[in-house]
Order: sequence, then C-alpha cells, then structure tokens
Amino acid sequence: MNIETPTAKLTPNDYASDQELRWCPGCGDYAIIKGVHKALADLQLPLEKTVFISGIGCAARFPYYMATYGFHTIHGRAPAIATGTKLANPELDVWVVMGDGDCLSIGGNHTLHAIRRNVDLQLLMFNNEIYGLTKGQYSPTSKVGTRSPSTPQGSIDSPVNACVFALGAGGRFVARTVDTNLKHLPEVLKSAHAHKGASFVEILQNCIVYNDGVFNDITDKTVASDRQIMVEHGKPLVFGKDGKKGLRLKPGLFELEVVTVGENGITDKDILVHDQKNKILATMLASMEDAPFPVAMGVLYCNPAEISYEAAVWKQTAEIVAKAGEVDLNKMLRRGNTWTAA
Amino acid sequence: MNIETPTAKLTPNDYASDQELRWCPGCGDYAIIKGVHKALADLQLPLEKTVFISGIGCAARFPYYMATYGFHTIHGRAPAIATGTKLANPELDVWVVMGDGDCLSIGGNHTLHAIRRNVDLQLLMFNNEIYGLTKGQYSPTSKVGTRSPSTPQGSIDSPVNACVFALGAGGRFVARTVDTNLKHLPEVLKSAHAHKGASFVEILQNCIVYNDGVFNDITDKTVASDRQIMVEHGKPLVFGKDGKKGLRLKPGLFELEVVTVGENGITDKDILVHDQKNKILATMLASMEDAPFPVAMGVLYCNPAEISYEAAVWKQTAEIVAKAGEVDLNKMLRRGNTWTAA
Amino acid sequence: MATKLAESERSEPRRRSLESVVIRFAGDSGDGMQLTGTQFTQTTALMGNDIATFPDFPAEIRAPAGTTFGVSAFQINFASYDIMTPGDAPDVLVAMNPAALKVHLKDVPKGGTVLVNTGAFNERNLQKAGYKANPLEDNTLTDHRLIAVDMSKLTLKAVEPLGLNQRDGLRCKNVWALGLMLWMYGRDREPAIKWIKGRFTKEPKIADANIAALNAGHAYGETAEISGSMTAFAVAKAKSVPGVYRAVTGTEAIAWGLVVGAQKAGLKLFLGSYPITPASALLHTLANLKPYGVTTFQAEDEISAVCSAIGASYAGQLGITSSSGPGVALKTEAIGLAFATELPLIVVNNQRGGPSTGLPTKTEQSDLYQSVFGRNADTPLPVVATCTAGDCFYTAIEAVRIASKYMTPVILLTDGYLANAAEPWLIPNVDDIPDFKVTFRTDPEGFHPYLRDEKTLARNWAVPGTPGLMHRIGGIEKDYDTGHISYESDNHHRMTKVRAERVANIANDIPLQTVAHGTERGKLAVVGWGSTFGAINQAVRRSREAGLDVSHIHIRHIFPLPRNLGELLKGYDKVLVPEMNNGQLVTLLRATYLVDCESMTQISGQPYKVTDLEAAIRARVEK
Amino acid sequence: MATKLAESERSEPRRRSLESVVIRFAGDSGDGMQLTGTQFTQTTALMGNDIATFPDFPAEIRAPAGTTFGVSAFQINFASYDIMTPGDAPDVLVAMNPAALKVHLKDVPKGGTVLVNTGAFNERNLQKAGYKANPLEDNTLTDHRLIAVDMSKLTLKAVEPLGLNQRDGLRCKNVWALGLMLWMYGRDREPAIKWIKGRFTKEPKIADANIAALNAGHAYGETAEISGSMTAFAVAKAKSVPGVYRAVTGTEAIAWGLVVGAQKAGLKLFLGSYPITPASALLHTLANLKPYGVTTFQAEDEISAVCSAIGASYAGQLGITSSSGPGVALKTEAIGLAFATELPLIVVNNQRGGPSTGLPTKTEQSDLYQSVFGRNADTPLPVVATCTAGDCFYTAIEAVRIASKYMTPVILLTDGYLANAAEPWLIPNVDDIPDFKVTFRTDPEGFHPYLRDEKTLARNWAVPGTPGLMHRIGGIEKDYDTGHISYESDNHHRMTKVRAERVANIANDIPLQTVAHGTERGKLAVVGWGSTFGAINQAVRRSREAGLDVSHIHIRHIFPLPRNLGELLKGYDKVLVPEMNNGQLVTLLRATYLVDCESMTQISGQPYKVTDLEAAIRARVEK
Ligand SMILES: Cc1ncc(C[n+]2csc(CCOP(=O)(O)OP(=O)(O)O)c2C)c(N)n1
Ligand SMILES: Cc1ncc(C[n+]2csc(CCOP(=O)(O)OP(=O)(O)O)c2C)c(N)n1
Ligand code: SF4
Ligand code: SF4
Ligand SMILES: [Mg+2]
Ligand SMILES: [Mg+2]
Repeated sequence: MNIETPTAKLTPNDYASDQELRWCPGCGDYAIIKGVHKALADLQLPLEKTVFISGIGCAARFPYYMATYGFHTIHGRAPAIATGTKLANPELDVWVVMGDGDCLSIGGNHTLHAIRRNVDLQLLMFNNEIYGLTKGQYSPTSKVGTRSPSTPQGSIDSPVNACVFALGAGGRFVARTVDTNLKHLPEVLKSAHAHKGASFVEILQNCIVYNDGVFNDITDKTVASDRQIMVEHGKPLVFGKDGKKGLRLKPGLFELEVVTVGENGITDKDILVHDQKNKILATMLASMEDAPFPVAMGVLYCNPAEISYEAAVWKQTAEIVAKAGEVDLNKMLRRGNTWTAA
Repeated sequence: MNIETPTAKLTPNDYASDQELRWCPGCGDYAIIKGVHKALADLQLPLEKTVFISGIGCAARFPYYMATYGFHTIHGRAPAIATGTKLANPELDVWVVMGDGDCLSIGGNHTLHAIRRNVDLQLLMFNNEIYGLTKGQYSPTSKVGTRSPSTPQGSIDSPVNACVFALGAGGRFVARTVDTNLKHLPEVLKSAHAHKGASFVEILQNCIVYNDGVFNDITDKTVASDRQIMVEHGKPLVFGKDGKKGLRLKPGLFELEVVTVGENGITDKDILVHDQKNKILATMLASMEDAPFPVAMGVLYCNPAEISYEAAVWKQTAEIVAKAGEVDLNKMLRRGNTWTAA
Repeated sequence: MATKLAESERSEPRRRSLESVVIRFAGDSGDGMQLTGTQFTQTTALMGNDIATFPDFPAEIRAPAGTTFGVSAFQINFASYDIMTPGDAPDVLVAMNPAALKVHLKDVPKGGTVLVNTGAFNERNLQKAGYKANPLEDNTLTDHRLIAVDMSKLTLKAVEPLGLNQRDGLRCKNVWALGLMLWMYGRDREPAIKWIKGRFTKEPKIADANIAALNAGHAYGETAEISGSMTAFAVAKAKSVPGVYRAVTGTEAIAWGLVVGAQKAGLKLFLGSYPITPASALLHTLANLKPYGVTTFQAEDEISAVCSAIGASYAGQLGITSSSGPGVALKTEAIGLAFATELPLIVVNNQRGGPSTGLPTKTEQSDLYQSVFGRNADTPLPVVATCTAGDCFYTAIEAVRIASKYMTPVILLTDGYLANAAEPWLIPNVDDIPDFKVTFRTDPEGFHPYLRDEKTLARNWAVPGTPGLMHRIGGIEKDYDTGHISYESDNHHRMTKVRAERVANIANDIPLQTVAHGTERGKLAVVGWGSTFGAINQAVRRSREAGLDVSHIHIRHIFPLPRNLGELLKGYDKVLVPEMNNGQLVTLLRATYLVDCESMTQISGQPYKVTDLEAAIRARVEK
Repeated sequence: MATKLAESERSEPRRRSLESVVIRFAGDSGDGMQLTGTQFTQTTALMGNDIATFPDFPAEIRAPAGTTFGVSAFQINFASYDIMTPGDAPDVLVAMNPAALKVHLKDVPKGGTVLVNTGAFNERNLQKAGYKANPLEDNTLTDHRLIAVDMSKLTLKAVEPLGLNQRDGLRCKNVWALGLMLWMYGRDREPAIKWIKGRFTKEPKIADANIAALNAGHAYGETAEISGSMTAFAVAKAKSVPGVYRAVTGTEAIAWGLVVGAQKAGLKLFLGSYPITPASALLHTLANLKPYGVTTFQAEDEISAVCSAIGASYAGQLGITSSSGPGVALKTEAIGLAFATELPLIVVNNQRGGPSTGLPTKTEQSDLYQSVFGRNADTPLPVVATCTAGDCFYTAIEAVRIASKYMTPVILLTDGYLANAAEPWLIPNVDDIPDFKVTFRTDPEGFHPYLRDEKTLARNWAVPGTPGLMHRIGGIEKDYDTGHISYESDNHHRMTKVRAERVANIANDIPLQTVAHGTERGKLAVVGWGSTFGAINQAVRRSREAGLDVSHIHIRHIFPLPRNLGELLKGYDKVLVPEMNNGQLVTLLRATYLVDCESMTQISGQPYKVTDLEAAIRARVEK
C-alpha cells in the first residue's frame, strides 16, 4: 500500500495510485481517468478528503487507480453507499463512478433517490451503452436493435436517455461530456464539483472491445461539430463548423428546430440563448438524439437548491441537539414513568 | 373460493370478489375500487382474462377484492412480476396496483424499466403520500416537512413528482386523477387500457388515518375548480369556476403562466390547447404543483409506440421460429461437430 | 395460570387479595385496546407488581368494525411474585364486542370472568361475528362469571355534559373499561389521567371526556360493589431487587442499548432502515434520540438501507440497519460486502411470521437459518439473540462490542413478541457498563488496509479523511500481505480461513454457557434461545418444583456458540429444543456437537404456553 | 499425471504412442488462448480421445499485455482411456510470453516440455513479468525440455503474402501454435480450418492468414522433426460406449436439459436473468434456442429477473432464473414468494469464488449453505447439484421434473468449472427420456387454489385465462381449506408443516443413494458433491488399485437427501467430505445423521488435484 503525503502543489499524476490500470488497451476509461486527474489537480482537492465510490463493472474499477480514498462496492449500490458516507461525514468530497448498467439498470433506484434527495455527490456515469465487464450484453442505454450475446437477433426495448431520466428524477445538475474530449470533460467535472447537491454527469465512453465506435456518428472528427452542440450558460445555442447552425423554438410550438443563420431570414436573434436554470429547455436539449439535431454537451441544467440533503440533515440535527441541551444517557433511560423498589 | 361464471353483461358488482374489504373506514381505496369496477364493466373485460398484480401495502391488497385473477406479490416488485406474466401470455389484460412507496420507493427501478420497455401494462399508483400499511412513515412523494414516525421533526428530502418521473423514464402514457372523482377516474382508466404499452396513472388517494386531508388544498369542493385543471386532448387548457382561467406560454419563455380570459387583453386565442402527443407540454403540465397553478388531471401524455414490448418480443420470436422451420430436440443436440464410436 | 384466592392481611379491607391476575382486553382495531392495555400496564408497573404483556393485533390498520379478523387484543399478566410470561390463559376477558368474545372466549378457562359491553351486542355485530344467537342469552357463558354492562350507554352518559358528538363520545368507552378495571384491581387513576391530558393537550374537550369516562367506569365499580354484584381485588407489590425501575419494551431497550453501546465504542450511531412491521418501531425510537449522537436515514429500500449503513461505517460511524426477515433477505448481498471489506455493521432482525409476507404482525423465530447460514460463499457471521425486553438492552450492547472489536457485521436477532411486550426493568447506571473504545488507525508507517491485530485478527480501521492513509477496499479478494486485489489461489484459501478464524475466535471472548435453571447434568436439558426464555424457564421451574429432573439452558450467542456448550449438553440423557419455528437451532447443535437433540416446534405466531412445555417435559422425564 | 511412453504397434510409424497427455496453453488475455484450447479440444474429441478441459482466465476483459495478472490459460487432458479430470499437472506448457511462463512454470513437473514463443521474450515483457534475467538463457529451465521458437516471426512470415498489417498478422500466432500442437499429437487440421472459415466469413483475408499460420505451425513441426529436434506423438482412440458423441460444456448441457425438461413437462420455458460471470453463458445459450419454445428476458437486475420468472410461472410457463452467488442472494426474498405461493421455479446458481465479488472467474462450491438454508422463515427447497458437463443435462431435467411435479422452486447448483469445462458426451435419444406432463386445473367443481394432491401434496395449478377458476394468491399465509388469507394460529402451524412435508416427501421420489465406486461398507467413504466428482472418483480408483479400502459416494440430491444415505454412511469407519469451500455439505450430513463426517477443504478457486485427494485418503486408511 502506497502512502501518499500531500505536497505543496498536487499534479494530475499525484492523483494516480500505484496500481497498474487493467482496462483493455484503447478503452475510453483511460481518457476519462486522465480528465479526472486533471480536474482534481485543477481544484487541488486534498487526497485524504476525497473519496471515490463505485459499483461493479469496468468503469467501477476506477477507485483502485486513484490515490485518494476509494471503495469498490457492489453492482448498482454505489449511490446508496455514498449517501451513507456523505451523511456520516459531509467534510468528505464524494465522487461516485458507475457504468450505464451499474447506474441505470441494477442501480436505477438508488440513482433516482440520490438525485431526488439532492445528496451532495458527483455522480459520474460512464456510458458505453453496453455491459463491458460481463462481456458485452446490451444495456438500458443500448440503441434498439443492438445485437449482443443476450440479444442475438437485436434488442427490442427502447433505451433510457440518462440525462432526461436525471431531470425527471428532479436532478438539479445534469451534464454530458465525452471521454476523449479532454478540454471539455475536466471543465464539466469542475462545474459538477462546484454544484452543492447531486450532480449527474453522463460521460460517453467507447468500449473498444464490445461496442467499438458506437458514438462515432457523434464524436468522429468529421462530424463532431455538426453532431455536438457545446452548451454554455448565457451563450447562444449555436454549433456547426462555422458556428452558423443554431437552435430555435418552432414558432408557437414546444419544439426545437435546427436553423442556419443567414438562411431564409434567420438572424442571430432567432437563436436561443442557453439558460442553465431553465428545466424545460434542459429537457429539450437533453432529449436531442438524432440528426439533424446535435447531441447537447456541457452543463444542460444547473439550478442549485438552497441546501443539499446531508447539509440539511446536519442542520436539523444541530437544532435538535441545541434544543435538547445537556444530554446524559442515564437521564435518557429514566425519561417517563419510573418507580423505586426499596 | 367463489366460482364466478361470466354472464351476458357484467355489472360493476360482478368484478367484486366475495372477500370483505379490509381498508379503514373512509379510506380513499374504497372509492378507487368502485371506479375500477365501473371502468372494467364499461369495457366488459372478461374476468378470466383480467389479472390484477400488486406489491405490498394497503393499496396492494386490491387484488383480493377483485373477482378477476389476482396476485398479491412482494413489496415493490409488482411491475417485474407483471412483466413476466404479460410476456408469458400477452392475451392477458394485466393491471398493476401499487402504493406510492411500493411504486416509487422500493419499486422505483422496476417501475422505471416497465415504463422504459413499454410493456403493455396498466400501472396504477395510489398516491396517499404516506406509507399506510406500516403506520404512517413519510414516502418519496411526501411534501418536505412531513412529520411522521420516522421524521418526527419533519422530512427533509424533496419529493419526486410521479408523473414527471414517468415522463423522464420514457413513458408514453401518463395520466393523473383523484380517488373520489368517480366520473373522471373510470374515464382515465379506460384511456389507459386503450393505450397499448405501459400506461402510468397516478391516483391521488386520501389516507384518512395517517395523512388525512393532504390533498384538501386541491380536492376540497371550495377550491377544486381553481386548483385542478382537467386536460383534454384538443381542448383549451382552461379551468376555474367559470372556466375563464387558462394557461398560456409566457411570451418568449419556456414557462407556463395562469391568465384570465377578458383580463388585460387576454382572449381565448391566447390560451394553450392541450396536445397529448407533446411531451414537453406534458412535462410542464405534470410539473404544476403550487398555486396559482392548478394541478393537471387527465391524460397528460399519450403517444403510443408502433408496438408494445411484449408484442415485439413475440413478433421477433415468431420470425425466428418461422426461419428455423421444423425443429426437433434430437437435432438440437446434434448440431455442430459430432462423431461416432462403434 | 390458576388464580389463587385467599384472605390476606396485607390487602386493605374489602379487597380480596390475589397473587397474580391475567387480563385480556379485546375489541375492534378502532377500539383502542392497545392503548387501554398499555395504560393499565404502566399503572400496574408503577404500583410495583411484576408484569408481562402480550399485544396481539391484525395486519390490517383498521379492519372493518365488528369483524372477527379486525379484533385487536392486549393481554397483561401481573403478580406479587416474579412472573416471566404474559400468562397462558386470561382470568378476565374484557370483550368490547361480539367479535372479540367470539375470537377470545375459547381461551378463557371455566370459572373465568368475562366482562362484555352489551351496548355492542346488537343484531349486526352478532351476525358479523358469526353468532346465530346472542351468546349473552343462550348458554354460551354458563361456565363463566359474566359481567354484562352497557359500556356504550354509560360512556355516552358520562361524557354528555361535554357535548361531544355520538362518534367521539363512544370513542371513550375503552377508557371507561379501563376505569372499571383500575377499580377492580385497586390501581390509582392518576397516571392514566396524566397520560390522557398529555395525549390530548390540543383537544382539551376530548381530554375531559376521557377523564369523565375513566372516572365513570371507576365509580361504576364502586357502586356495583356495594350492590354486591362485583368484587374488588388487590395484588400486592412484587418483592424485587431495590433500585429504580421502569416499564420497557424490547424495541426501546434495543434502541437504548445501541446508543449506549455506540457511546462505549466511542462511535456515532447511524441507522439506515426501511420501514417494515414489526421492525419499524426501532427506526421510530432512534429517530427521537438524535441528541445522543444518532443519525437515522429512511432509505428507499432495504438494500439502500444496509448500504447506507455500510457507507457510514466506512466513514467511521457505527452503521446499523434494521428490518424483519423479508427485508433482511434483501440485504444479504450487501452484508457479504461488509463481511468481505471487514467493516463493522449491525443487522437487527426483528423476526415475524413467514415465509414471504406470512403473518407480519405475529411473532416467530424462524430466521436463525438465514442468520447463521443465509449468505453466498463462506461468510460466517456472529449472531446474538435477545431473550427478554430488558435483555434487549444488554444484548444490543454486546452486538456493538463484537462488531466494533472484530470489524465484522453482527446479526442481532429479536422478534415481534419481544418488540412489543413490556416488562418492569431495573434501570442500570450507564457508568457501570465497561467501555470498549475503538482506536482508528492514524500511523502511515507500514500501513495497509488488511493489516490484522494478532489477537483479534481484526483489520486496522483507517477512516477517510485521515492524512497519509489513503487506500482502497472492495469486494474482490485481496492479498493477505498487501491488501491489493489478488486472484492468487493460495491467498484466497488463506483469506477465507482467516476470515472464518476471526469469527470463530469470538468464542474465546464471550461468557461460558451457564445453566439458566437447574443442574449441570441430569435427565433432561431444555435448550432454548430468544423470546421463549420466559416460558421455558417458568416450565422448568414448575417441573422441578414437581420433582422432575430437568434443567434450562438458554443460548444467547448463537454463533459462534460458547466453548463449553458441547460438553454441557453431553451431560444430559436427553436434550429438548423447543423453538417457534420448524426446527433450526436444533440443526446447528446437532451438526456442531453430534448430540441427538430433539426438536419441539410451535409455528403458530403465538408464544409458547407454559403448560404445553410442562407437558412436553413430563413426557420425557417421567417413567 | 505422469506420461507413460511406450512403442506401440497401434501407432503409425515414427510417432511415439502415449496413453494420455496434458497440455496447457498460456498467454495474454488478448492472445486467444481460450480459442486455441477450444479448437484443440474439438479436434481431439473428434478423433475419439477422452478429454477433460480447464479454462482459467482473469476477471479483467483484456488486462494490459505482458502482465502476469493478464495471463489466460486453457488446459486439456486427452487420453486413450477414460479420464475424469483436466489433469493435475501439464506435460506440455505452451507459453506465448514471459508472463505466461512466470505464472505457469511452477506447475510443470521435472522433465515436462515447455514450448515458448521467443519472439515475445523481449526486455519489456521480461520486466513486466518480473524476470530479472531471461529464463531462456539462465538455468530456469534446466529441468525441462525447452522448445524455443520465435512464433511471432514465423507467423508474420507465413501471413506476409496476404499483406496484413503487423498487428493483425501477429494476432495469428496462437493459431500457429495450434498448428504445431496439432502436428505434434497427430490431429487433423480440417476441423480447425473449417472453424476458421466459419468465424471469419466476413473477413476472408483474416481467414486465409489464420489458415496460413496454422499450416505453417504444422509444417514447422514436420521439418523440425526431420531435423530430429522434435518428436511426434500419437494418442490412440479411447474405447467408449458405441453411439454418437459430441463435446459439451456444462452450460450447453444445462440449457439443453432445461429445454428438454420443459418439453417433457409440456411447458414453455421462460428465462428471466441478469448477466453475471460465470452464469451469463446460460442466458446466451438459451437466447439462441428460441425456436424450441424458449423466451429469454434480460431483466434490469436479479430481483426483476426472478420476479419475471415467477410472473411467467404464474401465467403457466416454466419460470427459470439463473445467476451466481451474489445474484442469487438478491433473489432470496422473491424465492420466498414462489415458495409461499407454491409456484414452480428453477433457480440455477452457477457458483463462483466468494464472498462478495470475490473471484468472479474462479470456481468454488460455497453456495450450499445459501441453497439449503439461505432464506428467512421456514422455507425448505429441493436442491440438486450437477457433477460433470454431461450430467448437467440430466440434472437439469430432474430439476424441471421436481419443480413442475411438486409446485416448488428448485435450486440447481453448478459451478464455474463445470460451466466452461468440456468433455465428450454420448448424445441421448430424447424420445427415450420419460416425460412428466403437467395437467393444469380446469374444473371449477370444488376448486380452490391451495387444494392439494394427496400423494405429492402439490397444490393444483390453475392458470390465468381459465374460465371459472378466477382466484387470488399471495405471500400472506392462507387458509388450508379455502385458500383465503388467514392469520389463524393453528392454520399457520399446519401450513408450515405441509409445506415442509411436501418437500421432504420428494425423498421418496428420487433414486436411493448408490456408491459411485467401491463397496457399500468399509474403512473410508469419501463423500462429495458437484464438480469434485471426477477428481474424487479418480483418486478413489487409484487408491483402490493401490489396495486401499476406500469408496466414493457422490450426492446429487442435496435436499432432500436420499432416504438410505444415513444407513449407508454408518457402514464406514470414517467419512471424509472434501469440498471446494470451508465445509458446508459436511454440516448438513452431521446434523441429519449424527455421523462424525470429517471436512476437507480447498478454497483456492481451483479444482482438486487427484494426487492431493489420494494423499488425504492414504493418510486416513493406511496404518
Ligand atoms: C449483483 C450483481 N449482478 C451482476 C453482476 C455482474 N456484472 C458485473 S459488471 C456488470 C455490468 C457492467 O456494465 P456497466 O455497469 O455498464 O459497466 P461497464 O463494464 O460497461 O463499464 C454486471 C452485470 C455483479 N457483479 N453483481
Ligand atoms: C421487502 C419489504 N420491505 C418492507 C415492507 C413493509 N411495507 C409494507 S407496505 C410498505 C409501504 C406502504 O406504503 P405504500 O406503498 O405507499 O402503500 P400504502 O400502504 O400507502 O397504500 C412497507 C414499507 C415489506 N412488506 N416488504
Ligand atoms: S471491456 Fe470495454 S469497457 Fe471494459 S475495459 Fe475493455 S474496452 Fe473498456
Ligand atoms: S391506513 Fe390509510 S391507506 Fe391504509 S387502509 Fe387505512 S386509510 Fe387506507
Ligand atoms: Mg457499460
Ligand atoms: Mg402510500
């Protein structure tokens, strides 16, 4: 076991444990951990106050490779365990790492309630749209028709959109990024960290062995600029090589449409401006999946509550304790009716 | 065990079993079962082809009181069991009865996936915002500050909005009604039944013992018309005693506002018309909770898929079977490399 | 238990003195029988009698009025001597309606007293209860002392001045009955009146009405007595160890035990739980003890409940989770994680009737198999079981000691009967209880997370937040010497053995098995565990008084078993193991000691009757 | 197993004949060792040798190249006689890189052959493997027959004409090694070539490259032999029962057994499952058998998986769910519901190393406790265990028979070793297997859902959709006579007893326990269950050949146990129970029969070695 001692300034490498990474060569997880190291170094998070908690899966091996505290738990339960850890010690900075199956299949209920309660956790979901560690079965995020060992003739059930689900669960911070975008990913993680409450981040991740290239139609250099829109609060929702494409509300309807500035009378003013506090807009953005729509990347929604769950619990307890004043276990046992036998 | 034999025309009472109802006197469940009997009688559903599957809770006692087939299962798992039943025999008309805890607390994951997969089930959630059968602990739908045996100083976590959750889960039929509205409830149930796929119905239900009057501010005769809006596809979204109040989109914003026709220049044209196929509108309507907004009742969203999950499964299997042609178990065992020992 | 009558000088004039009485209050779920019983209990306890109670209610919250399945009952046994059970049969049955009479009359022995509220014996109720004819008028009760009173009418009359509506007025009739019973056994009204005032502070009118009803019931007794139609009794104080006492239920005692235990370990207490009958009461009780370093978390399900507790233990608190059989079943996989990561965790299982939903409000002790064997892989866990309401306090502390000292999940077994039953409890001085402070690892020198204490074999506990001790743990097998994950075959064998040895060693750190009553060898040992303690002990006492060679062994540490138990059992010709299940502890004893223990079973959701146990004993030692 | 050398007339000239050989292929997870081994197995099976295999791979999908924890291995034992295990130690180790050599050399006995790919023995790989010096150059291998070949280079040369890039070219080196091994033991290349073509239909270039590599490896052997640097061997056909054979793995056999069983019961098969290693393969296999009346459903978690299966059984299909220990743990509560509602259900537990996540890809048989005892309340279930790949077929059918005839969940135990291991299998004629058709209730006359068959005590099965039989079932206790919910105490006792009796009675409907090898009484009985069958049987045979008085008893029906087992065990002076766990069956046997069975444990994630068992036997019967 390696004993790290905090140095003056922590570099990204200081956040890496001494354990050799065991992901498949070329796995998107390699890029993600790089991005995480960078984000943590940018924030200079103290190693001993940072905890990574994961479920089971390839993604969930993450904690072993971090020089922070880490807990590799059981499949689907990381958000529940992290809730207990955060409630027990709000001082800790708790990051939860889950695969799409971990987070939305077996873990769906805990993810829902961690989000609903608004526990101050960073909930990172590595979405490779497949079960990696169990050798490639389809997952709840797999596209319809996915052929996998458990669906040799193609999957039938429609996938869940992780960000839309998180918003429906009452999420107050919902964001999306891509494994290999090492400029974007650390920034999103830092925003997630800044948000006090449950921060849900979907990270599109390529599984080179069982689902290679599933995101190519979005991430491939040739198409990325047309198929991704980088949303930023207060900035117009534009995309495309030359940034001329944009999103606007179909007149009179609750529907977005893709328009091009300069074409049939569209001007900059027609383009929507991103408001990260608007849940309905966030829902629309999160829902965009198929061309001609781009897939929305960045902080789709960030609308912090007055107080996060664990903070509120500690506040209430503090009030109760104050009200109770001096307590004593012997008094506790003697509250109410008692009598004395001589 | 009573043996019912289908008669020419079934009356609502024909759907009642011979078992005495064991809910508390005055419980909203009495009204609901009346409404269910009426809906089934209106549809003349054959008793032997109808199955009620429930979890555990006061609500979940429902099947015992129906003259149909019934399965009172375990807490939170009714959607999963119903999925198996429907997959095994799509001919059956499967209704799932759950309390709010059953459906959204312990059962949240199964509800999510039954909805996502779009299994042709009627998912009825009796929402009394409390755990009835376990004597009154708060539930995931309880308002913040709910004092209960497990939260003596008031609950802290923000509740989940059942209909918004169902929409976020990818629900294609989402509706809401009230236990005591015996005109409205059967109609909503009939629409749910008509929808081929997962139909989620939230039924506000009064628990007279542990949460009495929690919906009074919506259901009380004196306020009902101002605090409830009965949405109907293609009809303007109006409410209020004189039907003069209405909903419109705040100009240029993604927000609804309550307006009054005739006041400061508002005319009928300004009022939104309900489009049950518009998910964003449905999300906005489902989200309305606090005055001045009314709570939306009726079919908020109904946008059927081409085919429901179990139907697609059977279709795919039929294709595979057809492709395979004559099958024979002895052939199955001899597929691939074999050799003969003399 | 037969009621012994005898003139006695101790009792005030005109009261016939009894040594013990068993009263059963029975009525509709809505009639408030549980409250009535609880009040009578409180008062009786305050008067220094020994008491034992047995609440028995339906699974429905408020089943329809007048139905037999809606009947709720509360039995109390109080005496001037040391009693251990709520009594086999009631001396007095208070039946608030025909259904209550229908359900409970069969338990009242010949000559027993039956007090009925004639006001409820109308056509509809009689028919709902399934009576063809009115049992008060035919010869149904010829063998009993019937006291027929129209409590409904008298109650309404009593509360009339307060101008309540009929419904609220009638609500007070249970208190009227309480008043009469208080008179009949010479108990003060003060505690009850105090309680009524406290309960209805917000509705003074209701409070007054209840007090009026209470007094009316009491007065009715006095006048009736003068007219000679009723007799008053007295039950003298029980002689008990000097000290301060209170009435306590198993649930309260467990809650307090856990709080005291956590404090002795120097840990904050975290309860992650999901409501379930009859375990919810522990969540409710601890939720009111936040000032004592307690956090309670109502999780979305049992899995989240146990996982949040594991997360809290990981962070350095004492993680506890509580449920009943079906809920504990859901926690199985996570308990395996706590075992593999060697974190302290207490799983309180408040057993109820099974399988599946079973009989949620009835008691049973059928989760021993699940507790001892019910996990995948080689996952032995310490299991301790409570035996009386008061013992719940000490067994809970023992569970905390083992969990925190040995870094292991511990299963704490109790049951629905103990959870609700009340008994007088000699309140200990907390300062006299030895503490067992946990020391967290802080020294980075040579640290790895699976370094073990030579003696206990417990791994060192380094809590997140500690500088220099950053490490990772998880459910994958780890290397014995470095704590890193390891798939190496010999290492897995070694780790499996050390995990098992760690738990087995606890046998050296618990008291040797003693004999609860009787001798260390002989013809017959009756071996029990859990809430059957009182009934077995009582039965063995009586059998020995009757000259039978029988002894009582009560096992608190189910796993590991006490070192000397095998030798002890071999000292008897026969071993009988009565359980409220289909035979579970008996399997463990036979496998461990190859002793031919005989199983005796009662799976009725009801506590054992002393007489049934006496018969079983006699059948085995006589001739 | 020592390799016996001997000139033999049966063998073609120039090939030295062997009776049995153990080859172990070892390389990077990415090197395709499992495919290589499987192909060698298929070919060898086709040539009529008896075979047994043991795949052994890491939990990571593709751990980084060159690391020791990334090494994947496949061992095959083939012979001209009846073998039952993959062999204790390899005669030939094929090491594709230094890490493979590092991990596996220790298992190769003195004089054993080691074939290494020198092309992978570069600085980086040596260091990754933790070699200070190159083991090919120092005296690491002096005790072994080293065959050092630069397979990388030769493979690239062979595929050069096809113009693949370096990476794809090197991918073929495992096939080159396969070619050489095929030559060395005189196996045809045809099956392998056929398989290659089938596998790469879409990439003909890759196919050709692999074929080229295969032929090159083969040719290398021939030329090397001429130069005298290598010897070719022959292993004659094994004499086996006449009939049609195939190679089968436990997973395939279970899948086919369940399908055939369902057809014999006249039910459609529904599998509700959630992926987990090593159980997923059953889901995959059944997903490809839809034409045979199979529906497979990948649920969102294990709870949904078992619940969907229960829902399917409720609707009249045969509900099956499959998982491994941790997943089965999650199913516990729902299994209780299936037990309480008395619905047929098969729970396939493919055991793996635990506790918790443990050693997911290693084998273990540590879920016996969970299977027999691991539920809340009194919930006894039939438990059957498979013992060989071929036996999986018949045991699966037996599980279906019991579940459908007795209306109960059945636990079918297998393990990771059996799931993946392959053996030759005499394919039965399905028509010869007796059927056990289920009859659904259709007659409303006197129906209630808990009406029982006098003989089996199974309740009648009325399926939704049946006119006139509408009824409700659930987890709450029900009345014995009406099927309505009942909290009545005597009824609960009665129901608990009848549920237990129903399962206990199955003992009268299963074969009596026989002796797998040896005599019905004697000095020592070695009692096993599950996949240790082959090793124990082999060890007992050899010990008896060596003149020791020892017999082998193999238990297939774990619960209820065969009626005569107790008597049988009492016929031996000693009983030894070897298990791949910390001692579980031994507890059940001791408790049931009070026989002093001795536990022998190996919890290493590896199958037993025959020699270790022989030693254990000798230690107990000699002197
Ligand atoms: C209780 C339980 N069920 C199932 C498994 C098997 N399992 C391990 S990881 C996994 C899913 C992996 O997919 P995902 O969560 O998307 O993570 P990935 O490997 O793709 O990163 C499954 C089903 C398990 N370990 N535990
Ligand atoms: C596995 C399990 N956990 C917990 C319980 C206890 N339990 C029964 S019903 C219930 C919740 C009841 O609330 P809800 O689902 O809202 O139904 P309601 O009674 O309000 O109609 C709980 C926690 C149980 N029976 N099984
Ligand atoms: S299987 Fe896929 S997700 Fe898992 S490590 Fe390999 S590439 Fe990454
Ligand atoms: S407790 Fe509430 S929900 Fe349950 S039956 Fe009574 S009133 Fe209805
Ligand atoms: Mg994944
Ligand atoms: Mg509720």
